[in-house]
Amino acid sequence: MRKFVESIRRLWAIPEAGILAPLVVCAVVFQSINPTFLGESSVSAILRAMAFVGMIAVGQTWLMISGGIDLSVGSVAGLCAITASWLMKAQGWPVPAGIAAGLAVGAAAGLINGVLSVRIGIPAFIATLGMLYVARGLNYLLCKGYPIYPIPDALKEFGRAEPLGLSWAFLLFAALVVLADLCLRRTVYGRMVYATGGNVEVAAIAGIPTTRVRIACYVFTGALAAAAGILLMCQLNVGQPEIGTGWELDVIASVVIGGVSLFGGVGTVVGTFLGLLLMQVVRSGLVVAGVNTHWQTVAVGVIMVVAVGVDLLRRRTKIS
Amino acid sequence: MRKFVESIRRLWAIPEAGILAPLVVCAVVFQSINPTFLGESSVSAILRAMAFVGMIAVGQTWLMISGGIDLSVGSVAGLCAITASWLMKAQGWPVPAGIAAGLAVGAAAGLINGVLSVRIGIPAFIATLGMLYVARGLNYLLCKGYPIYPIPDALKEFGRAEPLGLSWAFLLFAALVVLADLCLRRTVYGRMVYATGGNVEVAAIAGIPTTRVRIACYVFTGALAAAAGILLMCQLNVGQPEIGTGWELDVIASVVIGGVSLFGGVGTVVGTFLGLLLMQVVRSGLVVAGVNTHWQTVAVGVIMVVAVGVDLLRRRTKIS
Amino acid sequence: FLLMAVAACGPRSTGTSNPATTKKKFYWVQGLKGHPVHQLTQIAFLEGCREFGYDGEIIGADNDDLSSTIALAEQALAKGDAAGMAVWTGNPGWNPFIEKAARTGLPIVLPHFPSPEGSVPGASGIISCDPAAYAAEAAKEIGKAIGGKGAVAVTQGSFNSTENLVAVTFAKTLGDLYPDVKVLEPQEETFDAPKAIARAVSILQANPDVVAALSTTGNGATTWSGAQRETGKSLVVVSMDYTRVNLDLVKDGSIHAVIAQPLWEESFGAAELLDRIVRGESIPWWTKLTAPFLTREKTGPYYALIDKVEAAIAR
Amino acid sequence: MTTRLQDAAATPFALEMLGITKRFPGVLALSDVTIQVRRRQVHALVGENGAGKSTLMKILDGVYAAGTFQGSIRLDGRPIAMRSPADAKTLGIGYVPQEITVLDNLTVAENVFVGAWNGRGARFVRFPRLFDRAAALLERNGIQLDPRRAVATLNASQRQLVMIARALADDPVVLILDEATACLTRDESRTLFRIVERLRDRGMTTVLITHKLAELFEIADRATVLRDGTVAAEFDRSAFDERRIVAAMIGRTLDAFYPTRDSRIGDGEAIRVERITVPHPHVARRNVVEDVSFSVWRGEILGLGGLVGSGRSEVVNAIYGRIPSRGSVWVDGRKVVIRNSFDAKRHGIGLLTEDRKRDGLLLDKSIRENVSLHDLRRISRFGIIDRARELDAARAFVRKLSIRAPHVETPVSTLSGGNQQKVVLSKTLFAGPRVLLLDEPTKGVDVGAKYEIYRLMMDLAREGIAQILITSDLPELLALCDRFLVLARGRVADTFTKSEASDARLMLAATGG
Ligand SMILES: Nc1ncnc2c1ncn2[C@@H]1O[C@H](COP(=O)(O)OP(=O)(O)OP(=O)(O)O)[C@@H](O)[C@H]1O
Ligand SMILES: Nc1ncnc2c1ncn2[C@@H]1O[C@H](COP(=O)(O)OP(=O)(O)OP(=O)(O)O)[C@@H](O)[C@H]1O
Ligand SMILES: [Mg+2]
Ligand SMILES: [Mg+2]
Repeated sequence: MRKFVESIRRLWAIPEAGILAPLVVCAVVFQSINPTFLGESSVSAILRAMAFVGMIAVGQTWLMISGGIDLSVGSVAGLCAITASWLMKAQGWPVPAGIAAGLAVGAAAGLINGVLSVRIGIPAFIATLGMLYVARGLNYLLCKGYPIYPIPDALKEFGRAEPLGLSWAFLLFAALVVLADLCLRRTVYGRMVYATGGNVEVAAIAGIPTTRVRIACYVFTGALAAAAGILLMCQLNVGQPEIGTGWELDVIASVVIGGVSLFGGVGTVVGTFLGLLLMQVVRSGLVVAGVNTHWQTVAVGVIMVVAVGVDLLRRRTKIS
Repeated sequence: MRKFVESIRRLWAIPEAGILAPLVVCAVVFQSINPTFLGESSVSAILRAMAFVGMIAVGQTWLMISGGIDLSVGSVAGLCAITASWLMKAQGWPVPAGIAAGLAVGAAAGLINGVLSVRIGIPAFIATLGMLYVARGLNYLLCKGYPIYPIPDALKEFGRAEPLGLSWAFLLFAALVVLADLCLRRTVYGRMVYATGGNVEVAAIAGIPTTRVRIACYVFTGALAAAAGILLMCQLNVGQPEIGTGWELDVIASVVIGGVSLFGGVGTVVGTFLGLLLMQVVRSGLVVAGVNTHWQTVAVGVIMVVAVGVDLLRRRTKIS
Repeated sequence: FLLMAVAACGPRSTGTSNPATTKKKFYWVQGLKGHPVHQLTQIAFLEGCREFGYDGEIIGADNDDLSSTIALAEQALAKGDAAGMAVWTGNPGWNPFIEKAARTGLPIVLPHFPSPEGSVPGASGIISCDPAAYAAEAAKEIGKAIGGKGAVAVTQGSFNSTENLVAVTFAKTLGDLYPDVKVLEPQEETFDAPKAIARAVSILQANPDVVAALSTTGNGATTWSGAQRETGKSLVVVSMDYTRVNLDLVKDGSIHAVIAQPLWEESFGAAELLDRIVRGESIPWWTKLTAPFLTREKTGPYYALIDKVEAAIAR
Repeated sequence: MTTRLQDAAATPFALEMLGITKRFPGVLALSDVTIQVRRRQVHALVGENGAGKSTLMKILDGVYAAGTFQGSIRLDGRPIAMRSPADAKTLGIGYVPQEITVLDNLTVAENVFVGAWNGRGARFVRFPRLFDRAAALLERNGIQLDPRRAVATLNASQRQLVMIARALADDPVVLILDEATACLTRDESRTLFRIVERLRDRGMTTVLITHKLAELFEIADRATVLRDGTVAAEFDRSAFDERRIVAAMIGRTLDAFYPTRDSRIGDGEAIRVERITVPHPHVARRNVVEDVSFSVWRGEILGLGGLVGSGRSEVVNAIYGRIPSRGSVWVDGRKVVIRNSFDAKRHGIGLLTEDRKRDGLLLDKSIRENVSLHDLRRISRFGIIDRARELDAARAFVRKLSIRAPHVETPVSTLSGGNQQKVVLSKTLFAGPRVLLLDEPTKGVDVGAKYEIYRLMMDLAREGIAQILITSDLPELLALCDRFLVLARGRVADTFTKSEASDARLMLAATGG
């Protein structure tokens, strides 16, 4: 018994425990209400649904740790999906070229965001909100609001494939999480990102090319938004102009729930992953538990706040 | 000539000039493209359209200067409109009681936001995003998605009245702007808001009741969101559950364009007013100028960024 | 009926002399302007305007916030060149705007959204199908397809009067006809595809006896075909809107049918109604159209219509 | 009641802190500390970095509320318990904290009277009156600042003056100065002491924390020495003796305050700057630094002298590429282009900034992560960080500079001010610069550690590293530097070698006489 208490206490000391605890509690509660909750197809649906917003959240994690923020991610994801599918369908580009172009558009949007906010000094909130509008406008200019359909068969196959019972999008996302987490924790580059977000002046004095680091995070986020948009397009089998609408708040919410500070310098990719998982578990769990659809909306809000509250509690108990 | 240059230079030194300049340029451009732009009915349409988001933006200005932020404003506006109309229609409450209840709900939502973020320490972004979901859920629980209609005739009359060729909503908003601006600049309370947003610890040491000041700003914003929702309900003559959807970004964009810092301590209500005006002039002007809808979206994004860029430029020019 | 619609695009009653007024513009006011279904209606309306000798103009914001679309519409009307206006709304929130515009003598027609006579002061009439009718038809068809047993899931894109009406009528009709069928409470589908699919999967998870699904929104086809793929279940799915994607899903058997709201007819018809009012004719309050239930065999002509719209958009 | 009042009047102590014990996780900051401060005295509190001085004063100011520590506090014999700094303020305790805390976006006047702009209870702020009152207060206390100026445009020492004015604005009964003189020049410190003396004569009691022992002799009536959270010794003015005080502080005797230079200046120019000019950040056509040229030889220490605001910090920041400037720089005989700090570091220049809170440290990060920041390449292989090497590096510096901390993983925000300063120094040295720009390197550092830093500077000089030193501690400047360059209003006023140097010459040049 004492050993158990001790191991609980030790778990509680892990930085990500604050978010893990509500996650486990939610999963257990939903499972006991409806034992099919942790069934295979349900779990795989949860994981698959995370992939798209999740990829962007990884980029946003880096970006927010470096001190930036990007509200245009959803809009850019939509633009890139449409650009890629439009090039392939209307312009007859081959698949790899179309995808590369889509990713390039995402990276370019990130670059513009970065230059505007870091070099020119326009608050990131406004620079990227501007980009949100610009990307959405361009998206609809390209496709006139009409879904681009059909997309090449190869992509359709790719989007429908179920490797390991999951999806390519999820596997790519999972690989990204591992890689991005390692990079952030272990590499010089990751350290530069933390330092830059912690205090730009201090980082600059240390000879860290802060401008480049910060802009790179924007580019990285833009490219990941593009990837998410294109992967969703493959899965839906159609270039939907609505792809990405409203993702910005979802992304930021997951990242913040996962422990990233809005002021930069703090957070981990694993935390973000847990934040994403929590949000998705809650969303699916409430349906499985048979909660009324409007109460679900209420519950999502409440659980979000409670989860962050638990994390706060953990950080406070550690100090005393 | 030299005098002219001199007076221009002096204008440029006013803090709000950075946003005034793009505003004037936009108005002149649209007017020259389409001379009906500054016609009476067009101007009054612009002013009227500003009132609702504008009221909330005034609250958000105070709140952001005090160091907070509220993402739930749109959702709370919707909830309060529905609560007030539901109480009056389904529960037969008299008009003043219904409206008072609606405002009270808004203030309560603000209070909860304030307590969660200021006292408990949950990041404002998450606390108010949670409230966004909760308010939206409650809204649909009340009305099940059906518009609440008709609303009492008195409100209908009120919503339709055109005092001074404008609307009561706009006049209330205008009065609010004047009052809130004066309070912020001139009263002890206003200066406390600046001090609290500038550096909470210093303000606390100076004996300013920072917790109370910060929570009050949340309550104020919540009540104004309620007022905006209820006024829009009067104008639309129906308790529309969609009222307020997506307002949060509009509100924050106007406030930031008007010169309020996301980190607190800086900004004015007049700045916010000009920010709102700029956004509305651009939106209306692009339509009047006959620009394609999607290009309008692009242009809104671009002008937003350029306006803030000009303001930056102003701040960088040195005094001579 | 569809043939009629396609035919309506060809030359028709040419006898109409130009209206006496100098105002020759019909406005089409519609929020969420870029929505593909809305675009289809816009093209139909513009075609109608051309047909009857008017300029058509589309007014609307990209979002579905009615105050911004109203602001835009007020500005357009301020130009003073309107001969008629069609307002795409079922929302009483528009009433003050409509009433005010009507006071200037402007003929106003409301396409698509049914509402009782007198509920929209100032409007001359509505033109639409009856959602209750197609909801009842969907109930009959689904009940038949599932053999009167099992549970049926219902998802709504959002909760608004029309979608609520469809969901309620559907549940009632199905319950009356097939008492053994359980109709689940409607769930919000949301407009984000991954979230919608995950939610549909969860519904299936929680209710293993679901054998059919009705979505009261056009995205439902993608949502429920995705959910079927992920769970490996096979359901009788009925969704809205005849987009090419949805027609293909019907054709390849992923979903059972889509309900074809007479979008083209009502939009084209709105221009016709306006023209009739301008020429002094009187029109009935509700010009009622039907909404065909498109199973695999019936999709053919709609591809032709889509081709036509796509060609128009490409222009 | 009357008897109690009489009792109160009978105690000779304005302030007593009795048996104070304060713990932080892993640290016993204060252990049973008792100090008694006589009325109308200036009581000095001295001790090594991390001895617990600031903690004791924070308790006195209510920053650590009653109940979070053990022991009692009496003011004029009456026990008091404070829940917040606001309570302390009401009781007449004025506190100038060690760290600079100002409201950047408000004016000087609003900062000075923060929270009570127009007296308590007023609803409106009448700015003209506020500015007049502030001007009067500043004038009375000999502080030269424009009350209308935004604090954001002030430099570190001017901010410090704003904080002092703020504490004085309330006519405190007890004034706490926690290293308030750390970044003031001797002139400014003297002005401050004149104010303190004047107020003392009117009944004010002062607690002064300082690492500049000379100030003890100048003004203190009594001194308490803290060591490792306990009272090590107490001295009356009559018993002041530098050696004994230092011995009580560091637990051993120090033979000299400044090490003697034991190496020769190398040959070869390490750095040369020519006609460096820094435009004013806000005013067109005005320069804060104008046409400053000099060179430093390998192993040489150049002292930059001047008053506050003379542009010394601007010179080194311009060389380091942190602020826009004109002029040219040669390093090791080669002309280099420095557009930003990255370039400066690449050319072997290192900078220690004057405001450690603003741009010295990653406050939330550990000592380890701060120390390694300046040369991540050294502790990594193929871009991957080698934890072991990083730890070794951090531990080496903790030992070398005797940084007092529970662990190298301790977040630097919990270190005492002086120990934070040592971390800043460590991280600057970790990059192995060949030219070192030191802007107030001993700010807030205790005597023992100061000596360590001086020794380190001498070691660096021996290794041939060129150093430029800015310090507001005049004796320190005179003792350490080989050559001097005095700035006055952004221009070179005088330049001379160690043999020609004197207090008087330096001050004369600085004041532009
Ligand atoms: N918030 C805190 N959490 C943990 N430890 C702390 C905290 N504040 C201070 N300490 C520790 O308490 C001890 C005393 O610190 P304090 O700041 O009082 O020293 P000081 O005498 O003022 O030193 P200096 O001369 O360097 O300013 C130090 O060991 C410090 O690390
Ligand atoms: N951010 C700023 N905005 C406006 N003026 C500034 C700013 N920073 C410095 N100055 C002005 O530039 C001049 C030089 O300041 P600097 O900090 O170089 O002085 P210094 O000699 O280093 O003094 P010290 O370091 O002792 O404070 C001063 O007049 C100062 O007021
Ligand atoms: Mg200290
Ligand atoms: Mg300086």
